[in-house]
Amino acid sequence: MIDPQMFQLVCFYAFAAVTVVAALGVITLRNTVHAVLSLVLTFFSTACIWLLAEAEFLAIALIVVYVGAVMVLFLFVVMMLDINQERLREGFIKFLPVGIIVALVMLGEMLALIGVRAMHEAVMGANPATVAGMSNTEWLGHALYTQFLLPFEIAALILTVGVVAAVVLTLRHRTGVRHQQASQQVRVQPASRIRVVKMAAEVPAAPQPEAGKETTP
Amino acid sequence: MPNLNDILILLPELYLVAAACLLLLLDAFMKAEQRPLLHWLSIAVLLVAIYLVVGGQPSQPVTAFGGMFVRDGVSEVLKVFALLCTALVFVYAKPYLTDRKLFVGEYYTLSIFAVIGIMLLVSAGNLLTVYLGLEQLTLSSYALVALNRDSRLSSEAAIKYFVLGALASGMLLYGMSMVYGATGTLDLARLHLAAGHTGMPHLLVFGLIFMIVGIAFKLGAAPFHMWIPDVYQGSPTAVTIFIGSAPKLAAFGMAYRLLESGLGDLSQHWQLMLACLAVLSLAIGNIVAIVQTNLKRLLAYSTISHMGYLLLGLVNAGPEGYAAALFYAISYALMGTAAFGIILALARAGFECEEIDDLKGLNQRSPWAAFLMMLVMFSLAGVPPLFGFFAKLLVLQAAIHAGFLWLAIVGAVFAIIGLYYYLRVVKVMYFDKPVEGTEIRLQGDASVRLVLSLNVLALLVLGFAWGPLFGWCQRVFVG
Amino acid sequence: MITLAHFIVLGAVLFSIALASLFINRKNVIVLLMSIELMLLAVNINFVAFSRFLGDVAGQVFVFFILTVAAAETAIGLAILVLLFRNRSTINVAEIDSMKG
Amino acid sequence: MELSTSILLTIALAPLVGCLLAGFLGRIIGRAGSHTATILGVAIACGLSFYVLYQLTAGGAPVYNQNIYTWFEIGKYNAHVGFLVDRLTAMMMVVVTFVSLLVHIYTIGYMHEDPGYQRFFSYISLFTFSMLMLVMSNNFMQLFFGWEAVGLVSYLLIGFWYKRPTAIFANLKAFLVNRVGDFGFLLGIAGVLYFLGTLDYATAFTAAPTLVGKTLQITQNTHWDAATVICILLFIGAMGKSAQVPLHVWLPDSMEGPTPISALIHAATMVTAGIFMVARMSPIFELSEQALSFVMIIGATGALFTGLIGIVQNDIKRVVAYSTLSQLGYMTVALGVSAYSGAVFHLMTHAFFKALLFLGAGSVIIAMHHEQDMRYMGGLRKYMPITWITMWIGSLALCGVPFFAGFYSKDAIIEAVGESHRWGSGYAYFCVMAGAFVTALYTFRQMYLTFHGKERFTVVHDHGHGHHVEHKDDHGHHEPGIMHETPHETPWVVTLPLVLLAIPSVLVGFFAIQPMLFGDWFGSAIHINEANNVLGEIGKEFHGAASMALHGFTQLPFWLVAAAFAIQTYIYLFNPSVADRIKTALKPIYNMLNHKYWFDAVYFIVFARGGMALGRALWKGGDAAVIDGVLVNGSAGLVDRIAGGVRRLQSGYLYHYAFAMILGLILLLGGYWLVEQ
Amino acid sequence: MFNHLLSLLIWLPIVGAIPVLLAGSSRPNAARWISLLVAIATFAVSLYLLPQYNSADAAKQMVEDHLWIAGLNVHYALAVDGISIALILLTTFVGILVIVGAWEVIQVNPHQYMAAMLVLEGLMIGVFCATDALLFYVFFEAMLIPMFILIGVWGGPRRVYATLKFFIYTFFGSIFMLVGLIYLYLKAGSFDLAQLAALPLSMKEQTWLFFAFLIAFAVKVPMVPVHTWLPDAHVEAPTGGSVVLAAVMLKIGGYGFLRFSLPIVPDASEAYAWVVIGLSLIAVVYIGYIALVQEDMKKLVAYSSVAHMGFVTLGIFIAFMLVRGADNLDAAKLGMQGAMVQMISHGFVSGAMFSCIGVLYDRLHTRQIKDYGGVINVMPWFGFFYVLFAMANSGLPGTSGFVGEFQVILASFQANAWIAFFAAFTLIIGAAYTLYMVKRVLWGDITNPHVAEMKDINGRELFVLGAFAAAVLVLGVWPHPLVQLMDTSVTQLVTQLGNHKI
Repeated sequence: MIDPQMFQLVCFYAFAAVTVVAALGVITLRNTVHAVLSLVLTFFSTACIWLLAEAEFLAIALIVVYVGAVMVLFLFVVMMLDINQERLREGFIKFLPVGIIVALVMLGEMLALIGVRAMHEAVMGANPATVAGMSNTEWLGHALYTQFLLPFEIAALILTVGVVAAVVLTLRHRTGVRHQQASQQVRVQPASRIRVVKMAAEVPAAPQPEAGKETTP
Repeated sequence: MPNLNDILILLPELYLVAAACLLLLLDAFMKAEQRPLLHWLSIAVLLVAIYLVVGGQPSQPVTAFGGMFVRDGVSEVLKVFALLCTALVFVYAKPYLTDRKLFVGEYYTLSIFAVIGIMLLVSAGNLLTVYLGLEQLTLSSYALVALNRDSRLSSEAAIKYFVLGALASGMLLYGMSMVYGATGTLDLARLHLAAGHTGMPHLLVFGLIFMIVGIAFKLGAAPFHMWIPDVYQGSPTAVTIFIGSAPKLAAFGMAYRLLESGLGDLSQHWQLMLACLAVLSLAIGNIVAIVQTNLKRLLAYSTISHMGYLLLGLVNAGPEGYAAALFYAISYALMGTAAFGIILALARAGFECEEIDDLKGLNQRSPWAAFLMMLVMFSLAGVPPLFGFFAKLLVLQAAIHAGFLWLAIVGAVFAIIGLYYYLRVVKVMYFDKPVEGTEIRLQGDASVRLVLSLNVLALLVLGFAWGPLFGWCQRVFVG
Repeated sequence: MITLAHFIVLGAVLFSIALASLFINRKNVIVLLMSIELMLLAVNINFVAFSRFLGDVAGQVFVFFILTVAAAETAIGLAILVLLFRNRSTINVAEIDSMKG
Repeated sequence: MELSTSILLTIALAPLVGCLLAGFLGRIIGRAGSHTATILGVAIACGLSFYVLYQLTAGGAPVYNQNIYTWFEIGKYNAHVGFLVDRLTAMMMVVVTFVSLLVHIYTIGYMHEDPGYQRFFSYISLFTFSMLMLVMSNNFMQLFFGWEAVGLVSYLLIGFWYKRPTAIFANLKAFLVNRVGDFGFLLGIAGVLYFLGTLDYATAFTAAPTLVGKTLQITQNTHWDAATVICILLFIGAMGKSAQVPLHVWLPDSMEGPTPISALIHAATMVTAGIFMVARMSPIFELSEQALSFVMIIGATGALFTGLIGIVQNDIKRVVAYSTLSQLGYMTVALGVSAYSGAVFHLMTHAFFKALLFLGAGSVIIAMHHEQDMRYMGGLRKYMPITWITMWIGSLALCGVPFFAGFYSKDAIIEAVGESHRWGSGYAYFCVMAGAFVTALYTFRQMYLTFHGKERFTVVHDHGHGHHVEHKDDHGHHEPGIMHETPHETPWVVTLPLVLLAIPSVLVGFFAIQPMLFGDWFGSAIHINEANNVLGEIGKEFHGAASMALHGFTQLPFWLVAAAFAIQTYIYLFNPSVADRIKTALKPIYNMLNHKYWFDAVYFIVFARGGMALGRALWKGGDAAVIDGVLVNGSAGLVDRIAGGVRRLQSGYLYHYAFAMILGLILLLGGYWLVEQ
Repeated sequence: MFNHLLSLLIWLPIVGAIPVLLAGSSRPNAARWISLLVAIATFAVSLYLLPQYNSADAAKQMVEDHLWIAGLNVHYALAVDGISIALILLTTFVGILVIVGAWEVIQVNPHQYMAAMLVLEGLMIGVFCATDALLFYVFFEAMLIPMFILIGVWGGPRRVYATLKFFIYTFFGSIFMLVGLIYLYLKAGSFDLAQLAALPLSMKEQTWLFFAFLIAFAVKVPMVPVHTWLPDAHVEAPTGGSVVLAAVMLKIGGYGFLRFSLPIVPDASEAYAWVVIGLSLIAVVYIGYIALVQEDMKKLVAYSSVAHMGFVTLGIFIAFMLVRGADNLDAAKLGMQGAMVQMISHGFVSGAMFSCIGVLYDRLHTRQIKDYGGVINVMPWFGFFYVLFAMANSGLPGTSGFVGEFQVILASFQANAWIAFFAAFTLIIGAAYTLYMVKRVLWGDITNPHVAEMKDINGRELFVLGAFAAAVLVLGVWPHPLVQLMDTSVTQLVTQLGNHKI
């Protein structure tokens, strides 16, 4: 007989392990493409963990937004830029110990201050959405369009900024590229294309070179 | 549910968003030679926004959207000066942008978007709005820094700014999550109430520390200052001037909202932390500035030190301290605008006027420019009777009153060191001979020169008549 | 039984990994960007967990906004990256040091 | 009849007006105008001084003591400018103005070739004014004013020929040595103010007895008697001004100045200011036996040992200068044995005969065309008889030959010392006695070398008189022993003063000794404790000036003089080679005397060189190395170095920046954690 | 009565600088005449002040008081007492002379030079008038800016080092004072000097404040060991800059002691008077020796300024020993008056000395003593003034230089004979370095052929030197009016010293 809570815990540990391993992969893998894919895995497993916390909407959103859009963008950039993979990982080992120490100190301090023991007492209660009689999505949606309307609008503004910024940074009118412009083609005048040149029938004879001034090349 | 009143409270911001979008559209359909119109329109838009901010200011602090947005005196002051500084920036930037073929509509729209971010940030009543306002500001700034797409330095500055900025906002968010976890609310007003009796005080302080990192980054306080010199130097000067002025007001606003509105009860914790940051900023800013040869970089380090002084006001953690810090932020914004404004006005195509030595003999070539720059430098150094001195006076007073006499003394000592590099600039302008064959004088039309002169002379005038401004700063924190 | 601590520790671990990455990855800007994503993920885990354990919706709404903003941020970040690569033909962090001191 | 303030003011200011006229308008009023103006000024002062003296003695006028104006007034402390005129003052005024007047007249002749003619008159008039302010003062402040002002004029006059390196060295030296004295003097004045609470003479002297028993704390456990400290400090001032050992070194060098001022300032008046001052302060000095002993010993030492130097000098003026030092020593000894009036009496007689000797020497110098070395003179008596005779008169007075003025004053001093029982009076008695012999030795040597014996110069006539024009500004650059024309008697403006000075040199002693020394002529001006009154003792045996002179022939001093006369006559008139033989035989002593006991050399090395070296060490070591080098530039450099180091943290690498942020975060967290623990 | 006289005095020269600047480099003569007129007008106003002032009244007079900054209770408060008036007169007097002195000497941007001078003059007057500590501080610091420009632009070859040193040194000193003032403000709720003087303070507080003030004013005076900026600044400064610096600016240090250290922290001042007295005596002896070996005339006079200013600080702080130790108020007044007279006198004497050196420099463009020698041969009139001022510098009675030193020495003997002993040492060393310089510059035969071509002083120089000479002599012969002018103020100051604050 499997205790559902125990099962949840096992699942949590499993997903958490995958998340951590994948996250480590992100920062250690030599190939950037692999790293990106590893990050995708991290997101996936995190989404699963969120499902355990019954945050279904966000779990799905994470996958849709991140994996579907952001990570693809990453992959696109990685592949677009022709990057020398080997050189980019040089010196990794050298700084690994420092990195590990920093990470461990950081983690130690964080755990010491967070008060893990107290949190260990906090047991997951009933799903608030269910308590409110709504699905998680509905619950979230209600809040989003009432209480959090202003942030929602600001988020829209931020996305606008994102668009404007991305465009202004990357769009360029290259001078060397030829585009077909129909309006100009239509408006063209004959005079601008053909020049009628009148020429004399024969070419005058070239003057004779003077004696003594002739030079050899 | 939001009602019309909420909309009215938000009117300046809404107006500005609409105006920014219109400008964006207008720019898309505008020929290059019509762009000066956009320039003037943008300035007009900002000035109207100032009018809306001041004109519609309620007599009592009000909130909108269920506490998400706060419109009080603090926000009013900050918005007015942020808008004013941005308008000044626009005026100064035009000749520079034109000379460098950067005179594009996006400069204006992104700047205005950034200002909107500032306005939201300083009016935030909720951790979420703080975050969003901040991102609105930061994302626009990233783009502005990289505006000169063909510049190696620009893109380098942008990537540094971006990575570090993202790191900082990551930390800020982490802190916010902890604070949220400890108190169960994102609303700053409720946070203030809940902070006193949380069951997890350590968690709260833990979150606070992470948030301080975010604030310190935005201010540019050491050791979270590393982006400042590179970004100031790498950005086109027209962008540096913007980053160096209005966002400092925003940073103060953010600090005020988070630390006082939200976590005022934890002041005994953050006072000491800010004090440490202040000492480091003063030390690093002032000391490293001494060895700089690049004027923009020098001003960047000077910014770091000034933020140290601003923190001196904040450590007071009382109305007078906030007033002093606010006053300091305003004074710095005006001084920064003026300093970079002069650099902008002296620069021209092919001559950035970025090195200190570029100013050699300025007094002989352009006495007026030299005089203005001298006033700015003395003001930055905090020599009376210029504006900067009184700002320093107030923060020192605030620090001493809060019992941080040692901090004030540290501030005083570093003011001496700081004096050295400001004097060096004056020295180069006045005592050195101009380099033969170079030409250096104020560029731009009469409007630029007039506004610039007014900007600088304001530092002198405010040195005598800083009372009303200080009174305003004091009033907004009382009651 | 899953407790709050589980989530928060996971978040802390991810956060630490991200910070370590910022330091040990000295060559590749893209990895740095990904580290930041990891950091945000850690934050998100915290928010989701707190929201769930506090029974408060605000945390999850916050996550929603973080995801949104992160998307925009990434777009700009990658745009800058592309710009950088165009200008310098490298994204090696160790070579991006023309401004210092 | 009271003395009138306006007369006294006229006396003081008339020379000043002359000085200003000659000084500022000299170019306009010309040479004649200048000397007329100044002589007129001094003549007025002189005439009125005689009148004042007359009023005080015969006219029965009371002592004049009034303030003219307030100099400052702070609480109970005040300083005024005012005059105290009693008989002591009046006598000094007469001596000063009379000698000054004669010197003014003499200068017309002495300086007639000099381009600085007007300037010179201006200076000596200024000196007369300063000296009058000094002697007429009724308070310490004004005394100090006059004291320093005469120093200033002395400085200007010694350096009158400013192109001569020796002259400008001498004037600096004179001023500085005087300043050493003034240093003590000022402290003495400060002490007077401290203990007596006033700068006014009359008040201070009245209060002087309160000094008894007061002490001044020197160190934790040392307390010195107040009166002794004050007196010694004041006397240090006198040592500077009156050239007492060991501050005497400036006086011989001051002979670099023109001869008239040597007569006026460095013989007759200024150098005696110290004597006058101590006499004036007698109410205070009488309170301290120790201080008086000190005064006496210093004076006695000077009287003998500086005289010895005079024997080996070849410069005619220097002989007189050392003689002055010696005579000042006599006066000081007199002060030291409380014979104040004896000192002042000798001061007066000395003023006349020493001025006479200097002016006579000057006359010789004119005749020799500014040759001062006696080795190139000789036999001058036939060329310049007036000078010769008057100088002999002066010399005899100096030597103290009975009936001459010097005899009365000097003999009185010697006797007074003999009478005194003060600690050290035995030594002093020996010194003054031996000094009489020494005086005669150098005096007769000088007379013989100058006026008698063979001519040791040759006259080479050159054509035309353009020579002087060329060398107009160029005194003292002669080929030794070569004269371009025969020496001849100097003009009347020079000889007249000689004659006028010769008269008092003979007579003044005879007529004045009775009232001044043994009568109550000075009245309250000089105060002597009854126990110290040596002159009173001598006075009991005094039966008139003539009998004193006759008695003098039987006394040891006269026979010493006679012996000296005999020796010098033999050596310089009959057997000049003896001088050289003695010189060789007593080589070490000769060397010692010739080097003036090495005072100058030692002072120069210790104070001038040493001071400069110390200054340089402090400058380079203190200011430049420590303060500027280490503290100022050092800290600036340190900041710079730190900046150079710190800037490297800003490496440009993104990961370092991120690391800094993370580190900051860790530190904040760790700090909080530690604090909370 | 027009009661904005002091404001007029302060702002007249500052506002007057604007038309001077506007005259521009193209119309130098206009700039010169305007600035001269402004300076004369200022002097006239300051003279007009004199009869208005009631020297029998100890209270501050001609009070102007407007609330300046309500939020900080800062007042634009001006008032004068006898001491201030004396110093103001000195300032305005010197103000005219430096402008005349610079007339054709300054050829590069004379309008800027003159304008800087006028602004400086106004600010210095402001320092002497301010009765609000913050206002004082503002003037005190603002003064540095025009001086910085004066030395830096028209100075000698090492002017950059000198100006930076000057500015940073002074700023270094004053910033601690600022911290102290803020502290006082927080205790008293006002920057008003009278209120600060009435504020009770513990000994510990007083000690800290005392050293804060000491460092500020010691740099300004300057006292050993923070004097090294002065020689450098003087050497590099143009003549006018040196004159103002020596004649007026240094006085502000002494003035600061009177206005801040004495009334506000009397007990600490008493406890640490020995520090100041010790440093003052060191200034007299140590600096005297250093001055002796200087090769540069300006440096020599600069060092002598340090030594002379030692008498000012000595006179001020000896008062403590006398009031509190010996209970001798009159002697304390004597010392204090001595210090005051010394300040005024040093203003004239040092100003005159620097003007003389300027006269020489204008002709030969060197300040090295060895380049001169025998100047008297070609410049007898100059020689007269030079000797006069040298004598005043070495404290000859009859010149102003004597009065203050005399009074201070007399007063210090009342406190301790040894103090007087070391102070009186100036008589020797002061004469030594001054006259040694005179000997090498003025006397002797001409060795440098350029010296032979030097012309005697012209009418303009005669005016400047003559004015200084008149001041030096009048003050030396009859100091009583000056003493009387300051008497009640000094009395009040000294009386206050007896008030314990603990």
